[in-house]
Amino acid sequence: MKQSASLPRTILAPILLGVLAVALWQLAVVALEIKPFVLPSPVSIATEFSGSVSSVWAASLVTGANALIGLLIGAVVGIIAAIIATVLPITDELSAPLVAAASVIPIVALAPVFYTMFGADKETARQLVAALAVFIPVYLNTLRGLRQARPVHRDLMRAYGASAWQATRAVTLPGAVPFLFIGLRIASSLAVISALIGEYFGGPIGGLGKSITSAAASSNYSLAYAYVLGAIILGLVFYIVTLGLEKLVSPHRASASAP
Amino acid sequence: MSTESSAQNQPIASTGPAAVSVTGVGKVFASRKGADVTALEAVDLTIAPGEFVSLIGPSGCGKSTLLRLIADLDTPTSGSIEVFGKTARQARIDQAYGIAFQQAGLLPWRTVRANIELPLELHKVGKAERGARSSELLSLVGLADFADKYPDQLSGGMQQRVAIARSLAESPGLLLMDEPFGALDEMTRERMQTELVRICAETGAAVVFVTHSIPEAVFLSNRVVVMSPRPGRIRDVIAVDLGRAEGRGEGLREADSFFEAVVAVRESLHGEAAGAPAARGVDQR
Amino acid sequence: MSTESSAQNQPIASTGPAAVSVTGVGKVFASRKGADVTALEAVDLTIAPGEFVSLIGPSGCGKSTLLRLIADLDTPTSGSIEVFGKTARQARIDQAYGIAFQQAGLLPWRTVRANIELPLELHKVGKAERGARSSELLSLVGLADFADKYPDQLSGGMQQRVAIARSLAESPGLLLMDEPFGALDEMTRERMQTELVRICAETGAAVVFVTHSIPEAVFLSNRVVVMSPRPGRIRDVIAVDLGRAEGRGEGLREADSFFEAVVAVRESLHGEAAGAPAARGVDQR
Amino acid sequence: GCSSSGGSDDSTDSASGELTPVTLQLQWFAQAQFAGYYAALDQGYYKDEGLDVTILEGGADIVPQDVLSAGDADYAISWVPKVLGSIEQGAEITDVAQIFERSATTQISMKDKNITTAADLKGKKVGSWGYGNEWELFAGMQKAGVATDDISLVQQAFDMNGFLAGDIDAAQAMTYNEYAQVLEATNPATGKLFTPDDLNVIDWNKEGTAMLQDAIWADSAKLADDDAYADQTVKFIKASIKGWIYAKDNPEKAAAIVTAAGSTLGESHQLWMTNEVNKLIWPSTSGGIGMIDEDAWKQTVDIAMGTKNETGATVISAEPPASAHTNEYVEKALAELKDEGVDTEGADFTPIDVTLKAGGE
Amino acid sequence: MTRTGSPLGRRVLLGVLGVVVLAAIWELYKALGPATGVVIGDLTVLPRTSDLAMPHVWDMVARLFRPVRSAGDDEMMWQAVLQASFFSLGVAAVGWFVGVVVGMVLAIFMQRFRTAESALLPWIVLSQTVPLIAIAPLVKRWGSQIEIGSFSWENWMSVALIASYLAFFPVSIGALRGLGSPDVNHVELMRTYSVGWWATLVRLRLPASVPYLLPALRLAAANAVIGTVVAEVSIGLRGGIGRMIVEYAAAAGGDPAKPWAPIFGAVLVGLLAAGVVALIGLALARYRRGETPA
Ligand SMILES: Nc1ncnc2c1ncn2[C@@H]1O[C@H](COP(=O)(O)OP(=O)(O)OP(=O)(O)O)[C@@H](O)[C@H]1O
Ligand SMILES: Nc1ncnc2c1ncn2[C@@H]1O[C@H](COP(=O)(O)OP(=O)(O)OP(=O)(O)O)[C@@H](O)[C@H]1O
Ligand SMILES: Cc1ncc(C[n+]2csc(CCO)c2C)c(N)n1
Ligand SMILES: [Mg+2]
Ligand SMILES: [Mg+2]
Repeated sequence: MKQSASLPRTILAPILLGVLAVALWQLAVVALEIKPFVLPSPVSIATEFSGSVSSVWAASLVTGANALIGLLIGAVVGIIAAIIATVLPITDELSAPLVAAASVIPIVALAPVFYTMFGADKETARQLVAALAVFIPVYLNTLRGLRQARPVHRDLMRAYGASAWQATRAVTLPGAVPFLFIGLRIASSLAVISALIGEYFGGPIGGLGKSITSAAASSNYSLAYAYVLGAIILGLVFYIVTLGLEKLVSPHRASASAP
Repeated sequence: MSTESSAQNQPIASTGPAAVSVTGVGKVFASRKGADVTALEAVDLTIAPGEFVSLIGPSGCGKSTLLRLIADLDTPTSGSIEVFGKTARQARIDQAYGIAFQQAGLLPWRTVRANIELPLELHKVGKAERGARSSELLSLVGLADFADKYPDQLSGGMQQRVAIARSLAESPGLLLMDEPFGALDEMTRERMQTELVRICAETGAAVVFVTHSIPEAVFLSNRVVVMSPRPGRIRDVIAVDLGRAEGRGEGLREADSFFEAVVAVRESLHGEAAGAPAARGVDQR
Repeated sequence: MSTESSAQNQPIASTGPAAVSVTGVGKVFASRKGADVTALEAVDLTIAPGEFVSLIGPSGCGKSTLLRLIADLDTPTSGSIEVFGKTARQARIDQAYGIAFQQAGLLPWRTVRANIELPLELHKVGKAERGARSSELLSLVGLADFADKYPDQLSGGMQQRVAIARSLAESPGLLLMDEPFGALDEMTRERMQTELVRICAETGAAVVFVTHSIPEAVFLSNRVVVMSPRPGRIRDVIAVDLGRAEGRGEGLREADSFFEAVVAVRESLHGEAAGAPAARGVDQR
Repeated sequence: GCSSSGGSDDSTDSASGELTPVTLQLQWFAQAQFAGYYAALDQGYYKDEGLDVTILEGGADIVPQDVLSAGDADYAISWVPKVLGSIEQGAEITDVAQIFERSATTQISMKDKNITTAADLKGKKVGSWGYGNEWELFAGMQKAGVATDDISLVQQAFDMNGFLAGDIDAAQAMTYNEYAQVLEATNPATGKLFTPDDLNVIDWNKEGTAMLQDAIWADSAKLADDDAYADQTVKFIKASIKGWIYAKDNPEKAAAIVTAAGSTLGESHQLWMTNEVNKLIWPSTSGGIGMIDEDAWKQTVDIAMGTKNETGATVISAEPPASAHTNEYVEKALAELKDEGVDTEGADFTPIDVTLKAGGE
Repeated sequence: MTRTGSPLGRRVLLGVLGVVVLAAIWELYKALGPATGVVIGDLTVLPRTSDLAMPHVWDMVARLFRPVRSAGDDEMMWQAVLQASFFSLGVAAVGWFVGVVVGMVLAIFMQRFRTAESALLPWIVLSQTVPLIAIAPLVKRWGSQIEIGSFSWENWMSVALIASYLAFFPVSIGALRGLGSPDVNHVELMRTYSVGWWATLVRLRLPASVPYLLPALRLAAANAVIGTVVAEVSIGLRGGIGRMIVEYAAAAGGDPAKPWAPIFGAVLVGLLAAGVVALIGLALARYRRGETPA
């Protein structure tokens, strides 16, 4: 049985690994004389980053806002859709191919369509792209989770003549929470990535995605990676907030080794 | 005390519709590999309101299945079931019964108290009332100190007691209980039995009670239904005349009539088996 | 038949190292909210090889906990445990025991047969041998017809029998059984008891057996350990002298010595409670 | 397998014994913008020079000059302002032939918006692709006194829908591509295709902020140290120029060659692109196709140093090194071509008339 | 509990019905909605209904049955799309497989070592926040350096690698969770058998993780397709759906139905991928006995 990991281990281990990796990277760039336009060194990225903190921050705000709105829309719709699909199985059957389709329409394909539908000068399309990207893992995982309720618990709800909604709230949803959060965890970083790739295909200028491609197009990779670093931090913030939320709302569990 | 034939499965009292009326019920579990299991066959049983009926029979004879059919958790392959004059389905929707499963079936993410309050919560009972009721039930099953623990922090018997409390929460007119006292020690068990009898007397609830303990069945019941092994049928219905619940005290357990009933049930239960050659296996099928 | 004081918890025979030796063991379950539960306190117990010891006591008194400590599934807060002269941990690693939990704990994706064969498979027993052994065990527990079913297709008692079969699969020198016959009907139970006694006699296995049934404890055991409610302690150890397993037959259940032992255990178990004022709750704490 | 190399079906594998393998990295997918190279390949001009050329198509994130400086290609096609930035970042590459003499970048708008000069962009929603394609726009605005804060800048997609839907007032359009895309779309007001009369065009050549576009880039260090590479560069330029001359003289055939090379653009669109690209090259006023006009180079460098984008950055902060461009190789190539009696100035060039069809088909 | 999933016929029928319903909603909205879309304040909440934004369903379908270019001898659009779809599917399948293997290995490694989990997990998450557009050129460049004997790195491998970069993530997260999901009961049983970590993994953790693994595999499939298409655009690989999407976008103004053809192709690829995962789910049915029928 695993004991819950100590704080130093949860914090120190990843940092140590990170420091090690970055050090190796720096060493490789210096030792092998890798040119900056092939792979910039961590030091030059850090320098560039601290030099352009304000523009990275501004870009992160734009992309972050889109990702957040997308995450909220996608998660709420995903959870509701999964519940509806559980309560009214026919909707699940009706929508199965549509959801399967929606889950694989590449952002590349949909972003231009959304820009045309909702305006190329608005953030809406990017938010929708992020929402769609979020919807899928949240919906799929929640749906699977909702189906995991133990037979004895399902019987119990039946015995209480509980309405489908009541059963969902009392038994199925709490049981699905761990699954839901797997979906959300995946979705949180996906929201950032999608909002960012959405910028690739149009919309107002100012986000991280556009900044990365602009810098990269003129081989200013240190700057490009400074923005990438911004994107990484943004994604990490999203992930950590999701994780915190999970710890907050997770129901009590009797599992020997829940991660 | 008398042994009726299964054709005469009539309740002792019959005012208004029967609490449970099972007519010609059969249940076959289909299996993909063709080896279907006939769990129940031609079961007829009528239970009057306020009557306490125990089901007893060898492991796997279909007791739980019958209970689940009455609770409309499964549908019979043949025959029909009525509960308080309604279809089993309607009765379930109308919350005509409380149920305690063979497995405790507590929700792991709810505290002991929240588990007990679950049905009340689902049926929109106010918070204050819920709290009062659950406190009452907690001390009834001797778990007042454990109100805020989670199921995984309880022993097996304690979990079962929580499940019993939960089934009693709404004072239903019909109680369906599947080996509720199976994991309890003798003393706790006897106390729970006494409490159950008292509660039934107070609320006038009918009870269908699955047990493996003959003395328990006799002590608790108006009638003991003895079932035969697969395919499950009713072999005998033994009326126990120990007086209505109010009068039953601990002294009863020492009474002659009690022992007579115990012997009758045991004989019915083991009857055929006693004659049959003892196979290496255990169930006598 | 005699009642020893708990200081004299010596096994009846003492050749070689004891099968189990529990010394001054305590177990406290820490709780975040501060309300720690002391499950066991100062437990001393020695069990000889081949000896059959039953644990009996009120619900929640720590029987399962003690068994889990012996099985090295949890570690004592104080005291030490040895199994066949080794630490509990080493004994577990050396596969010194077989165990049947209070809940069946079958793997839902394995058939009945595959569940029984699990320990054999894990310990690299050949396929043919595994099949032979599981067939033998299946008919022992009366489930030969159900070899290919999945656990969710079995009744509660049938699941429990599968778990028992699984615990016997490797013919271990020590059997730890937590209310294994709890969900079985009287007949199946008695048959299983007889089989268990036979198996122990054949393999010379020591058994630690948790039960709530006093007759069962008396029928099966060399000694019955009576535990007191929380904090769990050993209140009495009652030696039962019904002769070694080989000699025990069904007739024994009717013998006087049998009833005497039953009464002794019951008195020890209910002793204090009888004197105490009956609280509304059930457990007497 | 050459499935991913983008080379057309000519790579004479069997006879490549004496041929020198050469790779050319384009800055986008196969299209008539690169007609000359595909024509040279198709017509065997490269082979005539002893070169076995593989053309690598570009992608959205492929920076041709980086592929070149990383050694994964022998030559690359890219815009001068984009490469200047890379050179400042340490890329050692040289503009050895300035194929496009004129800029094709324009800012187009619907007539009713009345945007005819850079100054009119003030307060408008202005489209741009980014990717280093935006510098002429910024230079024009700067020259006209319009700050980047005065407009709202919108990233343009791969299509012109944002412009057609009215989300973008003035959209960036290459004369050879996006401009045509608009003319291939139906004007909802008339039910017919848009016509040039429906549009206002800001042409950066006329505004004086044009920058040099498609050029052939080579590895500076290898040019200096590796005589074979230097020779090969001359040969490569020579054959490429022949390809472009072929495109000038046979626009329909050139368009067909590009289509055969795997471009799925519509027929009329492809031809339009060929024709418009020809206009950027021909007639050559710099002394022959490929010659780098020093004034145009200087203008490009000046704009690159003096123009700020929306984040306040400039393309480069200092003059590029002298190695950034040279006419040495193109002159040799032109000389050889003149010896062969080839017209490398195309003074007689007359563009054809292309009628665009809906969707470019 | 036996699974009583609805028969295939019914599922297909209802699925088709669902698509028809969507098409009907599309046309209904197109007919009734305002051309400029429903705008509240500055926010377009419902899309525009112009032919440019929302082509008629029948136009999009009809476009599939015309040649790619009306040049006559061109192949039909649906043929071209189908061809591109299968190309992308092949690449995505390789990416999916690599991603699943990597994801599983990572999850198992993290399950085994607590420290590995806390050290690796943040970085795995972090890896997903690195924009594809930043890594695509790197992968292509590094790939092109690889040449071992007769093996030489090809562009499609770069695309597959990028696809696997997106695919491994849901697998590692889902599998990690699933490997930790067995009942305490069962973990303890394994402990009593004192079998090693490996046997516990094979006999208990892997089977128990199936309910978690299936959505992960499906997400991985979706991600692999998305990664393939994005990477095709990013590094300019010819032959697949991604390239087609960008190329056809140029015709969007004059032929609004054309860009939808590769989108349908992408959907087809996705459906095939999801179908394969569903088959895997069917094969693993006995590990999902507790599940309510889907
Ligand atoms: N879901 C199911 N699928 C297939 N067979 C089943 C299912 N549930 C029960 N059975 C079979 O039906 C028979 C009766 O089972 P049931 O649970 O009613 O027995 P029981 O009398 O309650 O036994 P026990 O005393 O052991 O709990 C058994 O043979 C069992 O194998
Ligand atoms: N994981 C745990 N966390 C906290 N408390 C626990 C835990 N497990 C057991 N306990 C407590 O320890 C005490 C003893 O439990 P145990 O399961 O040993 O009882 P038992 O004698 O087996 O009872 P039963 O006969 O009801 O099975 C109980 O009060 C229980 O609440
Ligand atoms: C990622 C990306 N790169 C370039 C362009 C624009 N574009 C397409 S072709 C061309 C000119 C050269 O043909 C330009 C500038 C775009 N829209 N998106
Ligand atoms: Mg049962
Ligand atoms: Mg216990």
